Amino acid sequence: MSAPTELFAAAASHTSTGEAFQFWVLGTVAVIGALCTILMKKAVHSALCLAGTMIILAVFYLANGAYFLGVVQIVVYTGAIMMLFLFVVMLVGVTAADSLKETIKGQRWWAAACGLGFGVLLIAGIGNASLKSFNGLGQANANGNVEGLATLIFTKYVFAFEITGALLITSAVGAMVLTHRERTERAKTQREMSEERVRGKHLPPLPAPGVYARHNAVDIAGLLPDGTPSELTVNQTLRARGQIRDVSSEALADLKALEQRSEERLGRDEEAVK
Amino acid sequence: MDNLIALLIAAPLLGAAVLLCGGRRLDGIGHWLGTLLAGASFVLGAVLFVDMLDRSAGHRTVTKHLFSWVPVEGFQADVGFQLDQLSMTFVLLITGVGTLIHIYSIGYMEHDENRRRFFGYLNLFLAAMLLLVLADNYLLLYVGWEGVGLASYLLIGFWQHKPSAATAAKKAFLVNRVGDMGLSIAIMVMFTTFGSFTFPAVLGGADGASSGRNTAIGLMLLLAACGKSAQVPLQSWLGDAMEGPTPVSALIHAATMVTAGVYLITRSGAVFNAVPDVQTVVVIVGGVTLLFGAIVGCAKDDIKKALAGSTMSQIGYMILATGLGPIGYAFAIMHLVTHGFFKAGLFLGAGSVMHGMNDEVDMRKYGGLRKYMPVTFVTFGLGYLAIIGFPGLSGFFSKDKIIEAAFAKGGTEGWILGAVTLLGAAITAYYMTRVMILTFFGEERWKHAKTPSPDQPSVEPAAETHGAHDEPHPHESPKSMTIPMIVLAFGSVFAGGIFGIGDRFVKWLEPITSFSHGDSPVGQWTVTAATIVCLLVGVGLAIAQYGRGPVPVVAPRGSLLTRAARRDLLQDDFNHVVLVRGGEHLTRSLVYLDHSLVDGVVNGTAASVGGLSGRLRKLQNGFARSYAVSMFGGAVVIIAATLLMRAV
Amino acid sequence: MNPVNYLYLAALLFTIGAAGVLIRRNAIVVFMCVELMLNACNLAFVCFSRLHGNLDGQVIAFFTMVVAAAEVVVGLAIIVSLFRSRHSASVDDASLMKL
Amino acid sequence: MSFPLLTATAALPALGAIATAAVPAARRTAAKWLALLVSVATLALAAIQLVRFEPGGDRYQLTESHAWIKDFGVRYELGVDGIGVALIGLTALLIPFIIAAGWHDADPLETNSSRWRPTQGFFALILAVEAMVVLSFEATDVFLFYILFEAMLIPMYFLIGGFGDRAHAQGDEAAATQRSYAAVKFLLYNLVGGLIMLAAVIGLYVVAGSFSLSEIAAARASGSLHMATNTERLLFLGFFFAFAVKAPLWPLHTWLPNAMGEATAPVAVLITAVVDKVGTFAMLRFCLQLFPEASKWATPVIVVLAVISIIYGALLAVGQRDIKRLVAYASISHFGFIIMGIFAMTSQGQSGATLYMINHGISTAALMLVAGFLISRRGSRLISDYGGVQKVAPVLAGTFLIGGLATLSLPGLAPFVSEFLVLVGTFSRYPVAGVIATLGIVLAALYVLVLYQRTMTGPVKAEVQGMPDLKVRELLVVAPLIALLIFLGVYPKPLTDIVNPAVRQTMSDVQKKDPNPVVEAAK
Repeated sequence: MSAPTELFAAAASHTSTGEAFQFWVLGTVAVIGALCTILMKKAVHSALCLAGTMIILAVFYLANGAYFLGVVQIVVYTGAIMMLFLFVVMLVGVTAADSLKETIKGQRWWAAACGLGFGVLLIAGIGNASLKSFNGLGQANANGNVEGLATLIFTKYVFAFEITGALLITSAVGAMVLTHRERTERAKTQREMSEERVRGKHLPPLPAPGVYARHNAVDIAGLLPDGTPSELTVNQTLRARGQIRDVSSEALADLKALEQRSEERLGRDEEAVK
Repeated sequence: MDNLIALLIAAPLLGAAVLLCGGRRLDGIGHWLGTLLAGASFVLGAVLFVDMLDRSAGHRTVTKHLFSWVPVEGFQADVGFQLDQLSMTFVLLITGVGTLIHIYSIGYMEHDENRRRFFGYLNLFLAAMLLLVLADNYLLLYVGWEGVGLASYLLIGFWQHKPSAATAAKKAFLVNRVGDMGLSIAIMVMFTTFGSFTFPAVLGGADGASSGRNTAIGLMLLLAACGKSAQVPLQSWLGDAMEGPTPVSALIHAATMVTAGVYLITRSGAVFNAVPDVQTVVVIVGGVTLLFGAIVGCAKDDIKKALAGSTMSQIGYMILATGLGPIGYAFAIMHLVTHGFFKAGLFLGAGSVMHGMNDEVDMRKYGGLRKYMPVTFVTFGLGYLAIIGFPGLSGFFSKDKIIEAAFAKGGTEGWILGAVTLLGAAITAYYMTRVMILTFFGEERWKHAKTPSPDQPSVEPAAETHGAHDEPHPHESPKSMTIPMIVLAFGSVFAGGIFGIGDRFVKWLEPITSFSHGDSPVGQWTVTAATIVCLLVGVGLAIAQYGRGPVPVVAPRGSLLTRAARRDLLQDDFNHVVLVRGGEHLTRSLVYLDHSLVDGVVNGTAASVGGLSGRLRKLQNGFARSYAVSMFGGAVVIIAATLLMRAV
Repeated sequence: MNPVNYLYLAALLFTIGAAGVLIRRNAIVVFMCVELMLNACNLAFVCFSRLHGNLDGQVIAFFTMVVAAAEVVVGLAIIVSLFRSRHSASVDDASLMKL
Repeated sequence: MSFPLLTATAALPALGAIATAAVPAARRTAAKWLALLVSVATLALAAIQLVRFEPGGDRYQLTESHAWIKDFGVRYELGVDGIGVALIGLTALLIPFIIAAGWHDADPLETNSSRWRPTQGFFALILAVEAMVVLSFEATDVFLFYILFEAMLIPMYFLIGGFGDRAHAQGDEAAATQRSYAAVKFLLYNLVGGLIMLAAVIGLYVVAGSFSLSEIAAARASGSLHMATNTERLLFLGFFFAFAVKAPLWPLHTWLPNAMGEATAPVAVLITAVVDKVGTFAMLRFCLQLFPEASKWATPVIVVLAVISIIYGALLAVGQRDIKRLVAYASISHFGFIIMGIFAMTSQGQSGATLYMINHGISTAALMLVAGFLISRRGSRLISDYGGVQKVAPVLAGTFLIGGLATLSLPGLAPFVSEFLVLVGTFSRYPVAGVIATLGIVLAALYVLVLYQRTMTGPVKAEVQGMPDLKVRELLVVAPLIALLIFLGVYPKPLTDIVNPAVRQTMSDVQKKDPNPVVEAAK
């Protein structure tokens, strides 16, 4: 945190060295985090990198005298929103890695060109503006940052604030409407379910997944005696997601190779013994 | 008194309005009403005439300003009338002959179910014609000018169910419109030259205007006169106009409307006097038409078309006379009046003959009718003698004067013109004698002709059929038809004498047209003698050709000239090939071009825009990320632009 | 150091986020990139607040966070329902807007 | 504040349109009567305007002015000069006749389809067009005018595309295709024109900083607003293009025959007699007032185009086989006269052009409406399908002939006065153009008389036999128009008195004087 003298200065042109140090170190990390966000193949990794960047931003908020926002950033953004992201990622499939190969012709080049141009323009614009000195928040934060914000929010920005409330409610309702699925039939009672179970095809528990001991993963179907995989052995959710690993040919081939190798080794061993 | 002038026009106009809007309930009295109003107009004219005679020669002109018609900055058109000696002459001729023909039509159109409409049109014609001669400015004259054209159109096409009549009406109107174009251009030139188009402004200012402008005005007025008066090269409509009912031919296409061109040139005399070159053109047009009409008249077998040729030729005389300048105007008008009498009489006679002959118009199927139609024969005969210029009858006085004036032109021109007019007189005598012989003398060829000839398709109007078609029963016409004929015959006989003896007519008109005695290289009596000789030669030739032997019912092939003359000297063929055919090709190709080229260019633009948008559509590939790129790119461009603007 | 550097950082992060939106196909990641852009803006606002010496910038940043929260809720809901119907979270698969 | 008469004149038909559209489906006749009543009431308001207008008074009278879009200086500014008030009178006059003539044109074909309400829509659209046209004649704010100029395309589009000739097999697929083609063509042509005009309107705002006609004109006159020559020319062209499409001037005319051919006769009248007049009116009001220098610069070319329009339109009319298309091409020829008169830059030409707009409206209405009655009887638009109608329906033929004679500018009927004024006005400045245009009167006679001859005269065709003559309703539509044609032909002074001062103003705007007569000048 900067020294009180600086905070109260009417106009200053430099921050403390500590803040500068902090900026350069954490800023670098933030940029790397941002880059990782867009370059990681897996959504989970992206989310984690983003969360890191956000925490760093929270630190920067604090450094800039926005104490309330800094805390909110951590609590609301990193704590709530990013977790929501992670939740959805889980729902969609954690392990699914995206292909980063571009499919739309010229998209990447255009994106690069626009991004580069945009960045250059922004930076040029900022550089062009004469922002040699700054006022600092000493006076504004004199009665405490939160109180200052509260005064503004509930006086000058009260309408915007109210409208944001309406927006939040609307979005909550909207999210419910979007994800809600209308039930078209009555929920089954436990009795009906058990009866169904008894009268259905599979009275015993469903077969477990996996073939042989080394392949007991949940996403690999178990093999029937004739060597074909059984869909029943895999969880419904995975089946719906299409995340079943096909073992029929691959696994069998592996198996064959394994047996062959072990035989060879055994044979060699026998030879050696001999 | 001058309020009567407006009333003069209002009477027939009222008749036209009542008769045309009145509907069927006026059918019973329509013809009486029409005739009454025409008569009223004549009475008013006569009252005005008497009033005019009371005043001295210099103060006879009466003007009446009615109301301001089109007042626009710098352009002042009024409805106003000018009644002077020239207009007076016309008023009396128009209303007089007009009333007679109204009476005649009562009988002639008796069986036509649309008689009321016919009288409405006749009244409309009278009103328009009176407006033409009474107007005190050219624009109002133009209204009358087109008004008579309309009336003529309606009356020629009165039997509209006959395609030939409808076509003839359209043709008449169109050819007239070409002339009207001339008149309207003339008025425009007048306006730009004099800033006005009233008679005083134009005629008084003509001396001060450049000869180029006077020439333009003169030539355009001549074009107008050619259209209305059926002069070469716009004469082709008059022959076809005979499709109309005969009273119409008598009134409009012989006595009054077709002479409007003569009126126009006489009225605009000051302009023509200022440019002798244009006068020469006028003379040439008159001379050519004179011979043209006469030759055509010789070859036609249709009695009305022969008379139409004659009309053309006689108007040629008048136009020629007007082209001679002040020396000729009075004689032109005098011939116009006498011609009005005898030609109307001749047409009415022809109508009477047709009335008695089941509407047969081919003279080759007449013959020997003098026994059956004595009144018609006598009146027609008097008209005949008048037109050929038989000494003592009206045609003699007027035509002889014109021939004299032609000689008086002087020099080579004078001799040529004199020769042409004399030749015309001879031919006139020839073809009129031919008409006379074929119709009233010789054997009764109609007794053999049971069916209408093939070249006259039998689409006779139902209303005009009197009895069975197979055998005509020539008979004299009813009183309502013969009385007008008799009156006109009186006119044909005596009018010339009344006008000509003592130069009464010339003096009467002198304040308007001025008059100059020319120096004729040949003596007055020599000319008269030469005229009579020519006349006798023409009559003799005709008698020699038609009077001695039987006349074939089917026309012989004839010489080349005869065949050409039958076809109006190929003028129609020329028109057909050049104007009609060419026009058809032009419009057809334009219709095609409009569709393919003009529309095509626009459609082509549309198609190329379509192609471009088709290509642009590929940008809309549906991938949200592509759209995001374009948005982002747009943002970049906007920021760049903003920064640039700042920098600048 | 001048606090303007924060602005440079914000610009950089924003650009990275924007590029991510354009490059990635996974809707969730795209969404994260949008969040990154919003955060970059917030950083800029906070910095402006400091430069100008008043709290308005922070208020705006606060509102941005609220809006971002609302947006995330709705957006993730859309992704979930999209995933349910198409078994995919790729934005390219939802290209029904073309003819 | 005095009663806003101008707003009322436009608002009444607008409200009437809404009310008509709201009439329940079953009360079709009530909707018709309501529309007729509203249009007659509008006519009364227009008549009050004419009475309260003082010819010798201010240039714009009965003005109203309210702020509208403050940020761009757009105002709701109304005012009429002599030309505007006369054209409002024409519009208000014609609409009742159009409504009465189209009385049965939009009856639904199946009586049982109770939910479909074409009748209400038809009459509501006509009233909507009236409201917009009237307001566009009143607008003295360029932006307001532009909006109306464009907005009137929408109801017109539906009128053309939605309602064809009943007799022409409404259910026919091919006819429907033709109709929608015509409607789209109409819309596209005019939209392109409007688009270019929009660019010019914006450009004008950038240059002048105001949309108010009177402000800009005053600034130009006082010299405080100077436009670079090229700027003025470009802006002029932008405005002129839009008006030339609407007017329509050769070679931008091709939408008119399609639109008039496919629309019902009353709608065709609405197009050519009312809506197209906005184009020529706007040339007088906006092109000449806002860009006098550029107008003078463009005059020779425009006069040449106008002469081409005259001759070309007439020649194509001669070649048509379809009655309505023939009238459309005749209208193109007449619009050539109007434009020529406007740009001849003489008092006679401009007075004539203004009178021509009114007279052409009445005469085309008379001819086209009678043609519509004829077509509805036989169910064909082809000239060759008729013949001998005069024999069976003499009144119809008579009114048709009078309409035709008015079209060919017969003296004694109203169009003659205006046509002659235009010709004289043009001739005094451009003699060659004047003479060539005079050829147009011969061609006009040709196409009118050929049309009359082929349809009305000759032997009665079998299909025409038993064709009923005009009914009372139809006669009531045509007779007043004919009476008006005759009255204005004989006594046009009331009109010229109103128009002359406005023309004088326009002439002083463009700083042109009439050429002096040669002889007087010599003296």
